[in-house]
Amino acid sequence: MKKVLLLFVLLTFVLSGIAFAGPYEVVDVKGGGSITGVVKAAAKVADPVVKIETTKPEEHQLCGMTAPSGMYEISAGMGVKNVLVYIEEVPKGKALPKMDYKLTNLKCQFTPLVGIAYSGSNFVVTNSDPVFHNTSIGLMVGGKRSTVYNLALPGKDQVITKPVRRTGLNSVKCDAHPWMRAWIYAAKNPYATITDADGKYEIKDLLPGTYKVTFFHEGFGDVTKDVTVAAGKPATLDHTFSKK
Amino acid sequence: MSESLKSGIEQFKDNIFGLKDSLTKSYLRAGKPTSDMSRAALMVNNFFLHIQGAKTHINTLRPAYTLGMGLIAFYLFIITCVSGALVMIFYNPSIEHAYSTVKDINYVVFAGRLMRNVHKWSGEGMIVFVLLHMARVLYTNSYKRGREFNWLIGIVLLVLTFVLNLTGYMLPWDQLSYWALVIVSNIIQSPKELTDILGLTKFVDIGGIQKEFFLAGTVPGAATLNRVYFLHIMLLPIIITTFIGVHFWRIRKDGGLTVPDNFNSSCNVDCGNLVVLPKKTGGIFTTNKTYGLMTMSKGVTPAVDRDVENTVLSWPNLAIAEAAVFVLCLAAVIVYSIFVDAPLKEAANALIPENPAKAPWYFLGLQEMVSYSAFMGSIVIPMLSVLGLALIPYLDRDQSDVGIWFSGSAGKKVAIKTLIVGSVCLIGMLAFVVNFGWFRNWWPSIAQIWIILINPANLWLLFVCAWSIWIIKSTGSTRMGAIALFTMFLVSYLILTYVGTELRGPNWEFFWSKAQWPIH
Amino acid sequence: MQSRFYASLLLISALILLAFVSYAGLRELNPEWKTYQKEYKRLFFNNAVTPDMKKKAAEYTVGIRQIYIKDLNRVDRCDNCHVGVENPLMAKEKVPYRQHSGTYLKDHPVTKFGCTICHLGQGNATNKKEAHAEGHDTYWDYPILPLKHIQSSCTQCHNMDFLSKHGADVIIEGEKLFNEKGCKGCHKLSGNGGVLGKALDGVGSQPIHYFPMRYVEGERTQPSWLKQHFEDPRKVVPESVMKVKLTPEEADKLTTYILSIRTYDPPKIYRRINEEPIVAKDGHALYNMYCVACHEDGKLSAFDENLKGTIPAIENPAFLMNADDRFIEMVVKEGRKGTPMTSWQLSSAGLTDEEIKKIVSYVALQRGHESSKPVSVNLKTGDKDAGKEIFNVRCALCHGEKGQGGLGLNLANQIIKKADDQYLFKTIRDGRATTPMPPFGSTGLGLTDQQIVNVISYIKAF
Amino acid sequence: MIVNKKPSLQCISYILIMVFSLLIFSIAAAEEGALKAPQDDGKNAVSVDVKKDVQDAGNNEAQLTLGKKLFGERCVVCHGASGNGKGPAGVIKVMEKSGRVLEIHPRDLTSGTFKFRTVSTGCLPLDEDLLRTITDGILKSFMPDAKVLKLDERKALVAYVKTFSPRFTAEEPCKQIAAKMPKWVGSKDSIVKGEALYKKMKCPDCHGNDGSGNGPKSNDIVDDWGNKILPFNFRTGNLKRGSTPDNVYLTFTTGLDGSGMPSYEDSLKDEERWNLVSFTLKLMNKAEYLK
Repeated sequence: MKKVLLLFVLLTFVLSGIAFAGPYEVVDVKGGGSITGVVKAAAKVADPVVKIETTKPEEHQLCGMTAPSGMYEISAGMGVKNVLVYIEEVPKGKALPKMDYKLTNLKCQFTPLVGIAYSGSNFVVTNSDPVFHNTSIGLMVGGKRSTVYNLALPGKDQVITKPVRRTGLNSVKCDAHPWMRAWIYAAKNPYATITDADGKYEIKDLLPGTYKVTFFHEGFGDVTKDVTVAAGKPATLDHTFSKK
Repeated sequence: MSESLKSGIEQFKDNIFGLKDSLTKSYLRAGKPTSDMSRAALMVNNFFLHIQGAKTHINTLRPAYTLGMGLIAFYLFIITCVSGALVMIFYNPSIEHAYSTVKDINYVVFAGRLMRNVHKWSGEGMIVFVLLHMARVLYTNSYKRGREFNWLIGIVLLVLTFVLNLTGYMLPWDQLSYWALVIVSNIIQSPKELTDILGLTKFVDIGGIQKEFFLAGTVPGAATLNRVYFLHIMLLPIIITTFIGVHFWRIRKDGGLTVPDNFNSSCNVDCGNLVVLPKKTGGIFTTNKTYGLMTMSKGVTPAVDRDVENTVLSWPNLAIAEAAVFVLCLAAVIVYSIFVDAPLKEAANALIPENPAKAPWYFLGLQEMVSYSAFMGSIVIPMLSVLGLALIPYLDRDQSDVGIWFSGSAGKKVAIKTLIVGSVCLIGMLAFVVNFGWFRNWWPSIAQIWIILINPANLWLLFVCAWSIWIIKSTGSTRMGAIALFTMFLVSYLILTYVGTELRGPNWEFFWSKAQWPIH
Repeated sequence: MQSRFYASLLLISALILLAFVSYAGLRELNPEWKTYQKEYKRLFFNNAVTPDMKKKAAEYTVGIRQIYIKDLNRVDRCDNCHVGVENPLMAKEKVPYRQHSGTYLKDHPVTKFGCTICHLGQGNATNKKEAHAEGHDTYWDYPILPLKHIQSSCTQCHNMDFLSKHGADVIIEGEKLFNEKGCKGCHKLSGNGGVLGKALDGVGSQPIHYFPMRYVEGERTQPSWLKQHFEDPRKVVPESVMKVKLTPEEADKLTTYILSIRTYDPPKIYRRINEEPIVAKDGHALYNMYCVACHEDGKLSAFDENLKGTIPAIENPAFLMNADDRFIEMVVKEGRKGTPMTSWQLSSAGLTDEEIKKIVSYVALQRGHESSKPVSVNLKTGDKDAGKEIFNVRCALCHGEKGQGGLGLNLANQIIKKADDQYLFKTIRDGRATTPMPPFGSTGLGLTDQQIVNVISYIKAF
Repeated sequence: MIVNKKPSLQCISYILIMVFSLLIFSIAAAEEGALKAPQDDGKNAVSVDVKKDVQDAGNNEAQLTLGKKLFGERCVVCHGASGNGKGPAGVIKVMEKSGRVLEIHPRDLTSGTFKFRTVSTGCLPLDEDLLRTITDGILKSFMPDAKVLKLDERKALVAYVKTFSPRFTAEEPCKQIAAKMPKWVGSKDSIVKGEALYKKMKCPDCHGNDGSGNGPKSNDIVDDWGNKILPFNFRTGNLKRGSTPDNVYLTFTTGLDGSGMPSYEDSLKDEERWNLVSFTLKLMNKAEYLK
């Protein structure tokens, strides 16, 4: 009997450690440190082409036969664009921005492909296509997907607003168009960003301390690194992805 | 000399030119109908016309009175006979060829399809008009004062009309014929239901014997077709013709069509366009026939039989009326036949039952009752109905108000009341049976005898009887009872036939329309 | 002077009568076929080149004609409209003036064969609608056969051997499909085959009303019924449990073959059927003929929604490892009562013992070399009541409380009673790999050997 | 004794007429009754008290032990000991009537994603939702009903099932969506409107024009676990959660989380969803709900 309880408590603890760790406390951050860096790729990877496989001719008309996936956008200096860089657990820090996350279904693609939504704000999902889309946002927990919202957007210019409730890395898909994909990091703290076209990123206003920074790229995968931030100073943390 | 010259070639020439007159004269024994005398003689001397009087009562000529129903029924019979003879020339009554010869009549015989349609529709029209004729006779109270027996003959003619139609239905040997034959033979067999219960079947199987007699075997086959053919073209026509003759003869002998006792000729006003009033030219008598010497004296004389004043010469009054009805009838049948084909389905196939297998439409009221109990629905209730109808003149001996529609307003009220009560109760009962079923659905193992004794058809019959008796009791008039009984009969026949024809589908289940039938 | 009412009634009726009788007469004088014959005569004359031909064309008379074939008891009046079938000059005209295609009429002269023996339709009729008998209001049992199925008529007089040499490819492929898709697994034909479906003898010469046409789309004819039935059995017969997977082309071919299964025999002088040598079929062919419709390749264990039960994967190595040939043969011979598996022995489905042996050895080909270790099972120690308790909690969910089956197989069965104890024990203990049957033994869900024995003694008592 | 005054036949016949009209009326009434009966059925499985009970029960140790025992006996076969849906029975394959093979993966209880809920998309199912599923089973999926178990035992199972996903402790329960069926659902007018919506909402993309689940997208759909799934075939008439109008409505409103069926709570008004219910009831040929 005790074993059961123990198991239960343990399970709760471990699993919640992954996705539902302690609350975030908002404090006034003055003279905090920052983390900057460049995410690079070890080698050039060709951007795969998405085949638009549909039996409905009107969808081909709208979206074409193929589309660039935009998965591997690697600059001349090997910088990787669209890498999510975030610190999962920050006990204290500045206030979260009030900024709705706008996700648009456009020409059978999600725009933007990668982005950050903040807890306490909303997802604003729009369908700009005259075809049916359903936007299914699913939280990735331990490699498994768990639906957060599965929203139907059957008509053009339909907009649905939903609060960001569960935090973590979300995969977005559309059941009607299996090639459609997007990634959203639903953050419970403001310390998350995306790399720019040269692979550079910066996370500002961190209280001094040691943080676990996660780099996530849909093609290369994810990696978590430790970094220590001192007050008022930028810490550097680079990462080079190599294709497995 | 000159006479002898003339009696040669010239006489022959005269004879040739005089052929028209001499033929007319020899044909019309009394010469051309130029005077009242010769007009009367024309009627009396003609074989076909002599069954009618030289003079006809004005009432007989009022279309609103007879509606020409009996006459139409008779004409339809004539048309059926003539078209039947034409169709018969090409028809071959064997199961190998019956169907294909009917197809040939349709496809390659000149006007064959039309003839077959005329035959079919005039035959079925007979049923309608015989029933309507019967209704007219009943509602105008015309089965009295010596006409009682003619009513019985009429009932026989009704039954013969049904049987004649039924036998004709079998002849094309298509699916309709075959499965109607099966149904009818099962109906005929239905006394078995009772003998089974009484345990008598092994001793005397009345139903089985009847069925074998009808089918000339145990299943419909070549012998059945021969038998039915013989009935249809020989036996039944001869019998029906005989009875029609007797029927007409009795009309004449029983004093012609009924006339209201207080018939008041207002012909100058409202039937001037119906008859040709005799022109009085000369003579010592006035147009009003009187008897005795009073006519010689001045002043008003009593009219002895006022009816005599109300008669007109049959020629041309009656003759033209009859001719008009005949041509109208023929035209109607032909027009109908041009546009509506007589049904002909697939060749008979004993392995593919029609579902629902239905008897001809005029028996579907019976089939509806058969679906409750075969024995009651097919034997007892039809017998009792025919018996009840036949006995009407003998149970209603009230001799007043003859020749008046519904015997006046009281009868009209009874008829309408019966119509409403009858329709509502019958439809209600059918709705009950359709929705809730009957004993067999409630107690699946119940003995069949209970269903034979207590089933919707029996209850309905009891209700009809009770209603008629109650009418007799409440109005104090047997005539009203007769009206109630007959109205109930008509209502039942109509509603049951409608339900059986339109609302019953496969397995005799209830459907609002054919579109809802589960298969085909 | 006459009475006005009746006189005018007489006059009007007489006029109506006259008008309609003339109308009817005119209609009778100008039937549909006359226009075709007149047009034919014109075309014939135009196409004729030699004066001889011209003369012939000019001599052609318009009039009703028919082909009467005494031996076949048929009257065909098709040539009233299809006037040019035997005239080579009409080869390029439109139907119905066109000459008959191919050289068929050389071997099958119209005067001896007529038309409807091959083409079906109503030979008696003299108008297109009723002659072609399409549409249910024409009331003819055999509507005209669509040309894509025309080969189905050849088998009346020719055998398959002859037809395969003379290019009747459609029907040959249809027969092949019939044998390979396992049709006989459910349908009997000439005495052997399963009993789940209707017997197919004479199905090709059944009248329209033999087939329930309510849900058939388009023309309600036998070929449409068959084809739509092959494409989606449930659409045509909602309660059907038939399993079939055919492409539309295959469905057409199979329809042609099924239509050729007729009972109508033309007289002997017409028939060119020689006895075909009976080729003994091997196990694989027999499996395709009788088993494949349900068991498919024998690898998939799936609950079948049509048959309302799981079709066991008989080629599953996990099954073959435990089941010996004797057991499989017994199941094939006796069938499994209460399931769609029928008894296949001679007395019911008509297979000889030899054929059954062949099928069993074909099935057994998939058996691996290793066989499971024997275990000793003593049923006498089994406690039925204890078994029942376990069964109701652990097994009844799939096998049904009375063993009637569901996701799991039916256990209330003679076969289970007769089955080897070891076979049952191993099945319960080790489960059946690749099927939902889990291992219940100590390595799996934790039943002890004794508990398994208890369960076996319970299920043997169903 | 009434000897002199017999009841008149007129009276009897009037009574007869009245009896018949009453009968006809009662037929109509009986049909009305048949319409309402199933709705009551759906509710009585979980009464309001039970709901409260289940929530109050909390993490009672005895209850969890009982739940584990029952889970071990009845559920482990499919859902696995760790609740990840990978039990020894594995994937259940079903050959549909159309010949398509449908793979049924037992639910992975660890992700906290459940299809049959009475709460909005993304929300955790309420205890009564889980209890209903356990009690009634899921049609066509081989998830059996557990009516043989006592209510306490079933509640214990609910409590135990909830331990597999941390979400149940981490998240607040959402507000329950009540299905209040308007009277006009099933009327001809509503069906016509529903049919237009069915087209407008692009339902045929997956479910096909005739509702037989063979729309152009029907082969591309995967669930949260990456398993291929098939859209519902309305023609079979059997919705997995039970084909009452309320359940159809809830499916439209809540979506089936984890599967491809999205929530229409935000894209359609309440009234429109009920119109769509009317039309789908017709597709499912549920004559008893149609007017």
